[in-house]
Formats: sequence, structure tokens, C-alpha cells
Amino acid sequence: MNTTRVDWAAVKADFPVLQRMIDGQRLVYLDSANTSQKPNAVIDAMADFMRNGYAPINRSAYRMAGEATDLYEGARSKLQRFINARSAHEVVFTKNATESINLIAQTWGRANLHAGDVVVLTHMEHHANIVPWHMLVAERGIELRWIPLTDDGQLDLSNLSTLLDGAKILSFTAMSNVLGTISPVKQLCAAAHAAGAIAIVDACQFVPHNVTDVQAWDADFVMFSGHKMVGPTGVGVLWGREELLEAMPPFLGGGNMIADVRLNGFTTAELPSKFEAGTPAIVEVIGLGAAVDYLTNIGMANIRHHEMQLTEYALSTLNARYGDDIVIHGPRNIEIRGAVLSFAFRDIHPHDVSQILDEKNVCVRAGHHCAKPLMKLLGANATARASFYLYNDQTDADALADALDGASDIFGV
Amino acid sequence: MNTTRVDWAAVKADFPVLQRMIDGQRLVYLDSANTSQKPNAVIDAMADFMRNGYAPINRSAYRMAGEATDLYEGARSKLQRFINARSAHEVVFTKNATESINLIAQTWGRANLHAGDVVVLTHMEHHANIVPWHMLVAERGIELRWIPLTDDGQLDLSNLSTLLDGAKILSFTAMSNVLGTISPVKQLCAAAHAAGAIAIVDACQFVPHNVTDVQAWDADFVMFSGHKMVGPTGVGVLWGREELLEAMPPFLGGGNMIADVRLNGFTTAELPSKFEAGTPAIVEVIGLGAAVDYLTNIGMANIRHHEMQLTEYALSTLNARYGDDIVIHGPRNIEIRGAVLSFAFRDIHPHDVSQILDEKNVCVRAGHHCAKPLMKLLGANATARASFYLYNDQTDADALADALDGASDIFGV
Amino acid sequence: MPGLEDLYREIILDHYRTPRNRGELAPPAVMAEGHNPLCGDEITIYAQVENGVLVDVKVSGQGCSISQSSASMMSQAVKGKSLAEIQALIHRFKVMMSIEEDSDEAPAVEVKMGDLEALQGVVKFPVRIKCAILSWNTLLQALENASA
Amino acid sequence: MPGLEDLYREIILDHYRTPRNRGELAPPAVMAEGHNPLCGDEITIYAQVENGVLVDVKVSGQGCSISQSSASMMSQAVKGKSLAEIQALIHRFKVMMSIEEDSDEAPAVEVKMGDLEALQGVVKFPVRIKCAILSWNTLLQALENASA
Ligand SMILES: Cc1ncc(COP(=O)(O)O)c(C=O)c1O
Ligand SMILES: Cc1ncc(COP(=O)(O)O)c(C=O)c1O
Repeated sequence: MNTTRVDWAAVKADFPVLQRMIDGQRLVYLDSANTSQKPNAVIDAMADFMRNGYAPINRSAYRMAGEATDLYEGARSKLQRFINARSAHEVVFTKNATESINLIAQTWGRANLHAGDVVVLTHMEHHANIVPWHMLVAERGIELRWIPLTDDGQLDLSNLSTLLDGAKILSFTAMSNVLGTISPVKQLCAAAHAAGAIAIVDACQFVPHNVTDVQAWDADFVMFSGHKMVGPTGVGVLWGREELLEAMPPFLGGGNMIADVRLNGFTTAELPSKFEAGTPAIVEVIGLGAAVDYLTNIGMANIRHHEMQLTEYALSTLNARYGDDIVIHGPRNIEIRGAVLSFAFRDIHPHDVSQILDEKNVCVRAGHHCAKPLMKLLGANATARASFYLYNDQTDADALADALDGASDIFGV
Repeated sequence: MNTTRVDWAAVKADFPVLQRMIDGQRLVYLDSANTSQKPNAVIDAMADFMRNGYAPINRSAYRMAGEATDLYEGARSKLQRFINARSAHEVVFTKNATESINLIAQTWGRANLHAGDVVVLTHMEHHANIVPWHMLVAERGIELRWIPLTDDGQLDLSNLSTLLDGAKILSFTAMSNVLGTISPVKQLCAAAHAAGAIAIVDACQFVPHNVTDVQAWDADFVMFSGHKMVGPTGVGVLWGREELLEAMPPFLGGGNMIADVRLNGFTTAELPSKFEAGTPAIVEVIGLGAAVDYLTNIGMANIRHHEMQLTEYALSTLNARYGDDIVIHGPRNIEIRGAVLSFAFRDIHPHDVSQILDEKNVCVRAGHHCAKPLMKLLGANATARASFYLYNDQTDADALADALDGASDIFGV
Repeated sequence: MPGLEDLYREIILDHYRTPRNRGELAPPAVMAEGHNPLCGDEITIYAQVENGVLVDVKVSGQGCSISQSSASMMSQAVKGKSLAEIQALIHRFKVMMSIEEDSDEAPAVEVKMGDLEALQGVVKFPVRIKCAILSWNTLLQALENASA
Repeated sequence: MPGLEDLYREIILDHYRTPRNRGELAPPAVMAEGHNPLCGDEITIYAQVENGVLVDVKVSGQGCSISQSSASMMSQAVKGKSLAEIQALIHRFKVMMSIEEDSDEAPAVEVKMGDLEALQGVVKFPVRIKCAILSWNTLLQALENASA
């Protein structure tokens, strides 16, 4: 089915939760930027493995353990191909993207950053790509610099070379979870390298929705989470360039990450085990492999195309229907935005908007979206956010638009 | 069914993988100290949640998100009761016990340990309770001291007070994953406190098999993993005394663990969110809650009783059948040992033993069991290890004994 | 499912649109800040305590209709009350929100809920309880600061 | 399922019981250590290289029948060979273990497997491939140390 003609109704039917009726109404799930729903293929892969072949990996020598190890390492290879990494052992499984970023901050960061060293972030980062660096400010006295935004919510790169001057790290999101803005990743990686910095790409919002090629980006580290890409919770990915991963000190200490342990010290295992201490999320990694198969089968380019159409439809529907009563943040150009619509609706607080939409089973997030510095910039404590994924369609956008009417009724505006 | 009369055949039937036939032979799974099999109740809890109610927790305001949050926090309360913690927010979800120990080493440890400070471990620790401390030796110059073992594999406490003199931490396993030895946890916690040290209990092997009461122990931190207690992979637990958790700096930075984030700093959230950065293992935590219900329903005292009988049976069967040809490590007294049998069989290498047992679908682990310092003490690079759990019975012990015959045939000894 | 009319009572919307006791107080009044991590609400309570009486109280910050109206009604209800009365009221409110248990003992001081009764419907929307309770916990914090 | 007789050939058990070239070599011989994290096997290879020829090789360490016999057979096969011949042999062995791909080109040097053919059965027991390959990777490491 890897053509531009995908049966999107069939895709929707793959997600059992979307068949759920609450109070006689269907579920309109528009919170995928937060976390995505799971198709039968993923749920079944996990359950089947637990029913028929659950076993430890890497540690035991009987066949079932060998089979489990093959499934686990097979998933790693799927991830490698999915993001076009050079080799599978550049793919490290973590618990989520947040852990992946902390891992970099606490290993590469601690090994390479000293007082006064500069880390460049952007104003549209998720807390996961802010707080780990704040922690190094406190511990190490590093300096943070921030790439500002233009009025329509794009990165303002006019002073990029000044900001990068003397920097050791440029760490930025490939796509904003609030504005939907897609960053010029390749350009930013090149600029970082030109300034002698490494480039870290928070691809949490990007990987689930786009064709990803870490080599084409020429990035140094890239991270994302399984649960946002129709995969399980409890598993994230850190990809890093082999030379960098090799040179880094370990992160967590324990089983699997060692070559040898003596009373007076230890040596670390080869990649990727070096960064996978303890019993990993075996079932979840296998589930993530199934998610990658599922997405690949539909085709990431097709998914991106579908979401662009849906974004265009939702933007124009909402604007046409509510005019100035709705302010949708982020760039209007769908070429550089993903299917994430943060909005202010009249002067009704987002939490109330979400409550009223929930009455119609329309699920959106209201809050700061773990991006408080960006919220401050938008002059809000919170926005309502509708985000779309491959299983959404125009009827979902219509349901959102219809449900907003209810807000006017109640708040009488 | 919370009586001493448990229908153990019905328990075995709850675990679908144990119904699996390979080459016409049933599966004899004796690797539960490594990782345990999952009952239908856990597999279904996870799958059902993903099919019918998967949603983010803590972040969104619609009903389905509220329900997911209640399930997640409900699981925390189940864990609290399971280990008799004072309050639910003393229970922190991690990815595995390894992360739990690293968390302590990197937060409490970094905040409180300085050059020359002493951490006391034992000779029977798992790498997960060794390497994190080695890392602080390298980083901080702390000193490690080791509680030795007696000849029959118990902790030798004759010099305990000397070892603890001036120590800041005593960190020890409640039960050895190699020898099966159960430590006198209460006594050790008291000794640590008397010396002014905190007591950290690696309860990975203990919690799945025994009634656990962290308050009766008077421990300071206790950790264990879901996957060893019929729960999912990808989730572990850290319990800590509230005052200590409150005083600790955060571990990973990101979403959920913050109260506020500004360009120039952040403040941390309340317990337990403070230590749960990023999207947690929602499905796995809910699955772990189901595992706790499952175990509680059978009764931990019943499980311990069942395993004691089985251990006694296995020890006497193997000894009677193979006499001096088998050396089973650890204490002979089943009052102080769990259902873990590490053994040397004639002079056949454990890896070959495991291979030959696998021919009969008997799954045991062969290796160093992530306890290399202990292996050195035993004078071996590896042992074979058969470990039993609630779903094992005497036929499994018999299958092990029978299958060992095959080893003699091949190696002609 | 409970209807939205249970949540958005007219009196709640009135307090939301016209919040009472908005503003700040200068020292020696104390203050405390509260965050609702779920929705980003921020509230600051200023409290002036004299001889065991909350002589003045002000509220600033932003938030949803429930957190704002709850803060507004609270400010009305507690202003001029003794600390003992306020403690009793806070307890009564938390009982209404079903996050504290009612004790069988007769309350030491009598408590009148007045407008606050209108927030009763919130309990049917569990996610919103945190919104309703935010200002109350922040007030508690402010009173602690005052006695510290 | 492949039978155990595919794995435990007589010649393998013979090398396991009576390993060849056991021992150590003093400098200027180089050494390298290998670990199999799965089963705890440890192997040390001592290599004496002179003028591009491995004039002597010794093996020490502990391990299972497969890792020990593989090391013993390897030591026999490589002793006295040129580095180029050894590289070719290592490649052939890894092809046999199905962890490297056979290239279509005719090998630059001729390679005789001899006793090593007996290890062919290991490939049917994927978990054991790591055991069989441990000494070979350790030898590679030793040879790298020699040329460093
Ligand atoms: C005693 C002990 N401690 C710690 C661990 C580490 O647990 P995990 O691998 O789940 O992090 C284990 C299990 O492998 C163990 O047996
Ligand atoms: C841009 C971005 N970065 C990082 C994260 C953190 O991901 P996780 O919570 O899965 O660790 C998220 C999602 O919440 C995100 O949207």
C-alpha cells in the first residue's frame, strides 16, 4: 500500500479505541501531539509476544531467549532503517525522549561542557530540551542562548551566527509541539557545525509524521519517543553518531552495560549495550518495531501528505467559520508546519474550551504543553491544542469546529 | 483465594506461554529470577487499556485523560499497599530497578557523598548495585567497603560495625539473585541507622516472592522491577522515605517534573512527579497494577510457602539423584533462601548444561548473572541457575533433574 | 454524564467575569504563589493577617473559569474571618470537593458556604477539582507564611 | 530442531578436553582479552608476530565447550601463518558462522578450514555463535595491538 492512494478509512479502523462510543458519540481524538493511539498491529505484537515467546534478552542461552533477543535486535534494525542511521548500534533504546536528552546532557554534556561554555536553544523548545540544560547551568555554570521567533512563529535565524559564536551545542526541536513549526533542520545542523558546535535534534514531533533521514540532516544526536508514533509507552530512542557515542562516558550503571565488573572498577560494553543498563523494555521495543512496520507500510510521505491536507482543511474551516474569534498560532504555510493547531478561542480560557469540547467527545489538550517559555512569548498561560495524525480525517476537523459552537453558548460570547 | 489452599494448577494455567509446546514438549520455564512470565490478567489489562481507553496522563483535561490518570495513580496506590509504604507519593515509577538505584546514586549520592565518604555493599550484589557506586568512586572519590560472605553463602556480619563505621550508605540486596540467600534486612537497616548511614535495599528478587513491608524494615530506599513480578517490562519502582525524596535534587529534567520553567531556571514539581520526567510508561504502570492485584489475590505468603516447598523438593531431588556430581550454591536452610538454585554440574560448563537442558525445553540461565564479583568468589566464570516462581511445580523440578541426565550422555562423564 | 450546566452555574460565570478582591497587597501582607501544572493556571494570594484575623486578601493571576471563580468566591468568604474559621472553611470546601473526609465531630466553628455551594458541581468533573482547589491551597500556603 | 549431535561433534569435545596451545607468552608478544557478556566466558590471546607472520600463539581463559574448542582449533589453524592468510581465514570462519557475507571474488589466499569445519553445526544454534566467534575477535584485536 506504499502509494499515494492510501485507504485512510481502513487506517482509522486499525485503531480500536477510535471505534469507542461514549454516551452514544464517537471519539474524536485530537491529542496526538501529546501521545498517539495504538493500532491493533502494535497491541497484538506486544500481547502475542507475552503470550507465546516472552523471554529475557542477551542473558540466557536457551532458544526462547535467543528468539526474544532476535526480535529485540530486529526492532533496532527497523528503527535504523526508519531514520536511515548508518548502523543499528547507533540506535539506543531509552524510556522516552526526555531520558534521551538527559542522557546526552549528562554524558556528552558533563564530559565536554565547562563553566562559560555555551548551549544554544530556541524559544520554542519543550521542557525536555530546556530543563536538562538548566541543570547543567546550575551544576557547571554553562551559558544558555536562545534563538528567538518571528511573529508568525518561525525560528528567527537573522542572528544565528552571532548566537552560535563559540557555542558547543545547538539543541533544537525539529517541529514545535505548540506551533507546529517545522525547523530547517539541515540548515541548522550545518550552521552548528560551521561554528564548531554539535547539533542535537529533538525529533519527537517530527519522526512520527515525516520521512526522517538523520544522515541527510547531518545531525549528531536525534531523539524521539515511541508513544507518539503509534508505538508503546515506556520506550524512546536516542540516535547518535557512532564516534560520539563511543567517546561518551556511560549514563546508567548496571547489568548489560558492562564488559567486566570487579570490586575495584568496571569496563563498559560495546555500543549500544553501553547505554542500555538493566533489563530493557523488551516488550515495548518489540511493539515499537511493529509500529515502525505499520507506519512504513503506509508510507511516511503519504502520512505527511495526508496531514498537510488535513491541516489546510482545518485551518481554513476554522478561520472561515470563526474569523477573528479564533487565533491559531504558528505559520500559515503548511509546507513548514505540522498538523498541530494551538489556538485561542474568543476570550474563553483553554481549559474551559477543552471541557466544552469534551462534552462532544472531542479530545484536545489545554495547557502550557510543557513549553512555558514559549507560552510567555505568546502572552498566554495556556492554549487549547488540536493535533491530527494519520487516523484523523476531515470529519474530525468538522467535529472540532462544530463543538466550538458550544463554548459560545455557555460563555455567552 | 487468599487462603493457604491455592489451586496452583489453575495459577499455572493463567500463564499462556507455559501452555506452549516446542517440538512436542512443554515449556519448563526456570528463569524467573531473570525475568518472569506474564499472566493473562496483565497482558489483558495492557491490551484492553490500549484498545479502549489509552490517553495521556496528568496533561489533558478531557474525560478519557482523567480516566487514564486515575488508572495510573490507582496503580501507584496498589504498589503503596503492596509494600506498605506510608503514602502513595513515596512510590516513584522508573524504567527498572537499575534506574532506581542510579537515581539514588546520582541525586542523594551526589548531594551527600564527598571524597572519602564510605558506601558499604556486599559481595553478593548485582551489578546494578555495584556499578552506580563505582561511577561515584570515579567521579567523587568515595570509598567502597564490602560485606563478605560465609562459606555457605550468607552475609558474614561478624565485622559489620567496623565496616559501617563512618559510612553514609549501606546498600544491599534483600535476596541474592545467584545464591538465593535472603538477607536479614531489618537487622541491616537498624545497623546502618545506628552507624548514621542510610539503608538502601535492592529488593528486586525479594518483592516478587515475599510479603514486603518497607516500614517494618525501616529502610530508607527500596527498589524493584515490574518484569520480575509477573508485570510488564519497562517499569520499575523506587520507594523512598518522603523526607529524603523531598530533600533530593531532581534526576531527569523535562516535562511533568517541573512546577515552573523560565528562560533562566526552573522549579520542581511535588512528589512523585518530581522524579517522573517525561511521558511515563503509562500502559506498563497500569499493567504492573494488574500484576500486583494478581499476586495479592493469590497471597504473597502463599507464594512464599509454595516456593519454599518447591525449593526443598528441588534441592533434595537433585542432591539425592546426583550426589557429589552437583554442587548447589547458597544456604541449605530454606527459611533463609529463595527459590534460586545456582549450580555446577560435574565439570560441564554451565553454558553447555543450559544448551543440553534446552533440548528438553528446560530453560535455565547460564552465565555470571550480573554478579561477577560473586562469581569470582565462587571460583567460577559462570553457573547454571534454575529459578522457580509461583507457576512452577514439582514436575518442573523433575524435568530439570531428568534433563541433566542428557548432559552426562553427551559429555560422557 | 453530568451536564455542563452542573459545572458552569451562572454565579460561577459571574465571579469569573467580575472577580472580587483582585489586586495585590504590599508588605507586611504576605503572599504565596500556586501553579496548576495541568492547565498552566497561576494564582497569587496576598494575605494580611492581624491578631489572628485575615483583615484583607487579594488575588492575582490567570486561569480558567473554575480556578478564577473559586478564588474570587473564596476571597469573599474568608475576608475578615478568624484563622480558625478559615481553617474550618477550607476543610469544608475540601470535603465538598471530596478530597478530605468529613469528620463526625461537630465543627469547632460554624461555617457558611454561601456562593461557594455553586462549586459543588465541580466534583462531577474530577479533572477540574484541581482548578477549584488551587486558590485554597495557595491561601493555606500564604497563611503558613504569615505565621512563619 | 537440529540435534545436539550437530553441535557437540567428537572433534569439538576433543579440543575442549585437550585444548591445544594453552598458555601465555611473554612480551614482546602482544595480548588481547575478550569477554562474552552472555555466558561470562573470558579468553586471552597471546600473539607473537614476526615479519608479518604469526610465529606463536597461546590461549588462556575459561569458557564453554564451543568457545574453548573454537579457540583451540583456531590456534592450530593460525599458528605459523602470514597475517594475510589469517585475515582470509577469519573471514572464511565468519562466513561459516553467517555473520559475514561471502564475497564472489576468489580469495586472495587459499584457506583451509581443517578441523574447523566441525564447528559448522554451531550456526544452527544462533546463541552459540557468539561463543564460537569470541576467540577470533580476540585474535583480531591482538593482531591490531601487534601492528599498533
Ligand atoms: C538483585 C538484583 N538487583 C537488580 C537487578 C536489576 O534489575 P533490572 O534489570 O530489572 O533493572 C536484578 C535483576 O536483574 C537483580 O536480580
Ligand atoms: C518537542 C517535544 N520534545 C520532547 C518531548 C518529550 O517526550 P516524552 O514525554 O515522550 O519524553 C515532547 C513530548 O511531550 C515533545 O513534544
